[in-house]
This record gives sequence, structure tokens and C-alpha cells, in this order.
Amino acid sequence: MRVLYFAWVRERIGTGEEEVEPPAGVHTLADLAIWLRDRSAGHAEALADITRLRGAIDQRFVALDAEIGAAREVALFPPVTGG
Amino acid sequence: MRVLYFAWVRERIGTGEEEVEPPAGVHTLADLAIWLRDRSAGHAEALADITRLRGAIDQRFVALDAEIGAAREVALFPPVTGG
Amino acid sequence: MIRVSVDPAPIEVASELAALEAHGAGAIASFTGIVRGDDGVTCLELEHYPGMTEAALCDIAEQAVARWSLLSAVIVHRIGPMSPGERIVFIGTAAQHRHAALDACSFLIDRLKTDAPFWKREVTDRSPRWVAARADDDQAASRWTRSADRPA
Amino acid sequence: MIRVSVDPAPIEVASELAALEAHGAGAIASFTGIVRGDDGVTCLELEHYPGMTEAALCDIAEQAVARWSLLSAVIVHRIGPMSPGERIVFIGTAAQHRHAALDACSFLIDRLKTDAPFWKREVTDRSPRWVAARADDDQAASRWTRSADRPA
Repeated sequence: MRVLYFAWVRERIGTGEEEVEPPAGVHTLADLAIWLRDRSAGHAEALADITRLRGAIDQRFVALDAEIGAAREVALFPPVTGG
Repeated sequence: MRVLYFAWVRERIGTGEEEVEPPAGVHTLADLAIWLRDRSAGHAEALADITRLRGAIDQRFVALDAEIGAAREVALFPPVTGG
Repeated sequence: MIRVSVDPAPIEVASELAALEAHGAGAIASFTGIVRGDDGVTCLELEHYPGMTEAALCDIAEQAVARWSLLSAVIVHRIGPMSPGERIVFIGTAAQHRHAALDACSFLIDRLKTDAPFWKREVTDRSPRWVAARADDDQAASRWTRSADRPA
Repeated sequence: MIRVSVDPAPIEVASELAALEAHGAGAIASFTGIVRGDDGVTCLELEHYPGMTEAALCDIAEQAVARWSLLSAVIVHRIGPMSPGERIVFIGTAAQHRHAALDACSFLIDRLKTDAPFWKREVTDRSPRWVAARADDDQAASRWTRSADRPA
């Protein structure tokens, strides 16, 4: 599964994209974010506070408690600030 | 006193502007319109229905029952349709 | 800054917007009215009340600037004959925030419809006809009335 | 007709408006967002989620076209680095009537703020900072929510 990061999440993690294979216990985006913390100090810092994160599954905004299911692409990022 | 006419009021009267000296009994714009009806067949037709007219005194919109007072310029016209 | 223009020349939208943007605002809104060729209209003629028209437009522009703290408000209205597809009116506002710019733009076009002395005459294959005023324009203008706006 | 563009090139407002006017509409509304130089900002950088951004903008444009019977809706958002005074976003709508054009324009900029994946980063004399999302943007977007708009 591909995970994308944007804005300060991307900066702190140090990459905008990585391939991961989460274990069976990871069901939701929030589960994924918590599991990803162990990958590096940058991940731990970027994903420390779940309430500051928003997410998308297969390019659609979803709540962090959404089930990842068979998604091919998920994304974690701060609240959007366009316009 | 100068009276201006616009749109179909002007067309029916046949002029856009005339000088008039209304008698003492003419107090309001409505009084003026009724008094002006006697000037020509065009005036009579244009000013026949007071409810279809709007007016201005010294270039400010007013109701037809507004007092003319010492106005130098009054105007009679249909409801506006700009924009 | 307020700019009001009542002119038979075609309306140049690009230069009006460029001037609005020059005020350093974060938000620019605009409304452009285009002459429609509905019902066989081949030409639209705009009559106005010289002097009073400009004063009325300045008055509503000043109201908008005060009410929404605009950096600029522009009203350009064409007069005389014009063809379907041509611009008849342009409204532009510059503000720090988007809702101020957009709401002021709505206010200005609504108020212009009822508070400025213009009259439209449509030329068709048949005899020309003066356009009738619309009751819903009065309703649209009145939605902006607040107690503070009413004359004493 | 819908047009959505997410591009690092400067936004050309005049050509966007000309294209909107070509649809034969009576009413054109536009909103332009300009980069402000507040708080010592010397450069603004816009990051986005390629693919998802364009899809999100198409989705809100389609909602606006359906809700206000628009003849056209255009959303142009700049990405990458830009300077104060430059345009960051342009919204344009074409409709038969002014309220449809203006309301749809308000809807589109409100929804864009909350429903499209863009992120702003301000560069100043000090270290760059990511702009925080605003709660009032959520409120502004939610005022357009009707029961019919909610997903099943």
C-alpha cells in the first residue's frame, strides 16, 4: 500500500511517499498512523497527535477512523489551507 | 421650475425637459403630474396612471406624494430598469 | 476608493480588475451583466438621468465601502445602444476577506437595479419596447436593508 | 461547462472571463484571491495532492453547476511559489441570472477552502511556516450544506 504525506507531515517524515505493508491489526487510518510512528523519529514526531491529522483513502477525504480496507493509496496530512 | 421626463414618459410627452410654473394648488409631485395632463394629448396619455410613475425632486428619488417645495428640478419617469 | 462611470463606451473588464487588484486587497469580486439576445432582441438602449445617475451610484458605492470596509468599489454602467453579448454593467469590489468582497458585490448590483435611474429599451424585429421593472428586484434590494440603513 | 486548472503559471483573469462570457450568459461573477504581504510574508508556497486536487475541484464545480443551473464554472488555482500581489485563485461562474452567478461563486470559494487538498507555506525573514486551517472556513463551507447535498 502506498502512503502519501503532505505539508508539515511530509517535512517531518522526510519523504512524501512510501510503500508500507501494515500488519493485520491495522484496520483504520488512525491505526495506520500509530503503527507508522515506529518507523523513524520523524514519523513519531509528525504522527504524534492524531487530532492534528486529516486523511484520504484512494484520494477521497475520510475521517481518521475510516477503514483502510483494500485501499491502494492512503494519505495523511494537516487540515487543508487552500484558496 | 424644470421638469424632466424619461423613457416612455418622455416619448409620449414628446420632450425630455420643459420649464413650467405650476399654480399655487400644486403641492406634491402627484399634483404636478395631474396638472401637467392638460398641456397636451401626449402629457395626458403619459401621466394618465399615477401608479405607473416614479419621481425625483432635485435629483433624489421621492414618493409621488412628496412636497415639491422650492425644488428647481423635478422628474417623472417609469420605474427604473438598469443593471 | 470609489470609481463610478456612466459611459457609452464598451466596458473594459480587464483594466477595471487590474485597477482593483492594485489596492493590495486579498479578495476581489466582480459581477458583469451581459446583454442577452432573448426574445429576438437585436439591440438594447440604455437611457439614464445625467447627474442623478452618477450621484446615485456614488451613494450606493459609499454605502458598500462603509458597510464592508472595502478598499475599493467600482461601478461601470454602459449607456446608449448596445448589442447582445456586450457588457452592460460591471461591479467590482476589493476587500481583505472574501465574504466582504462577494457580499458587497451582490449588494451593489441589487441596489443598482432599484436605486439608480436607468431605463432599458429593447429593439426587436417588431416595435421597440421599454423593459418593465421587476418586483423581484425590489425584493432583492430590500434584503440588504438593516435598521441602520434606513433614513431617519 | 466546467474548467478546472491547477498550475504553477500565473493566473490570467482576462482570458478566463472572456471564456466565461462566450457562453451566452447574462450574468458573470468572479472571485480572485490575491497573495497578501501581511506579517512580513515575502513568498507563499502552495502544495497540493496531485490528482485528488483536480478531482475535488471538479466535484465542487459540478455541484455548483447542478445547484444553480450554471452555464459554466471555472476554478483556477495556482501552485508552487508566488509573491505578494499575485493571484492565487480565480473562481468564475456564468448563469442567466445574477444571484445564481454570485451565490455559486461564494459557494465555490467557500468549499474550495475546506474540500480541496492544498496547503499554504509562508516564507518570511524568519523560518517558513505552514499556515494553520481556520475554523471559520469550516463554518463558511457548512452554510451551504442542505439535506440534499449530504451523501447517502
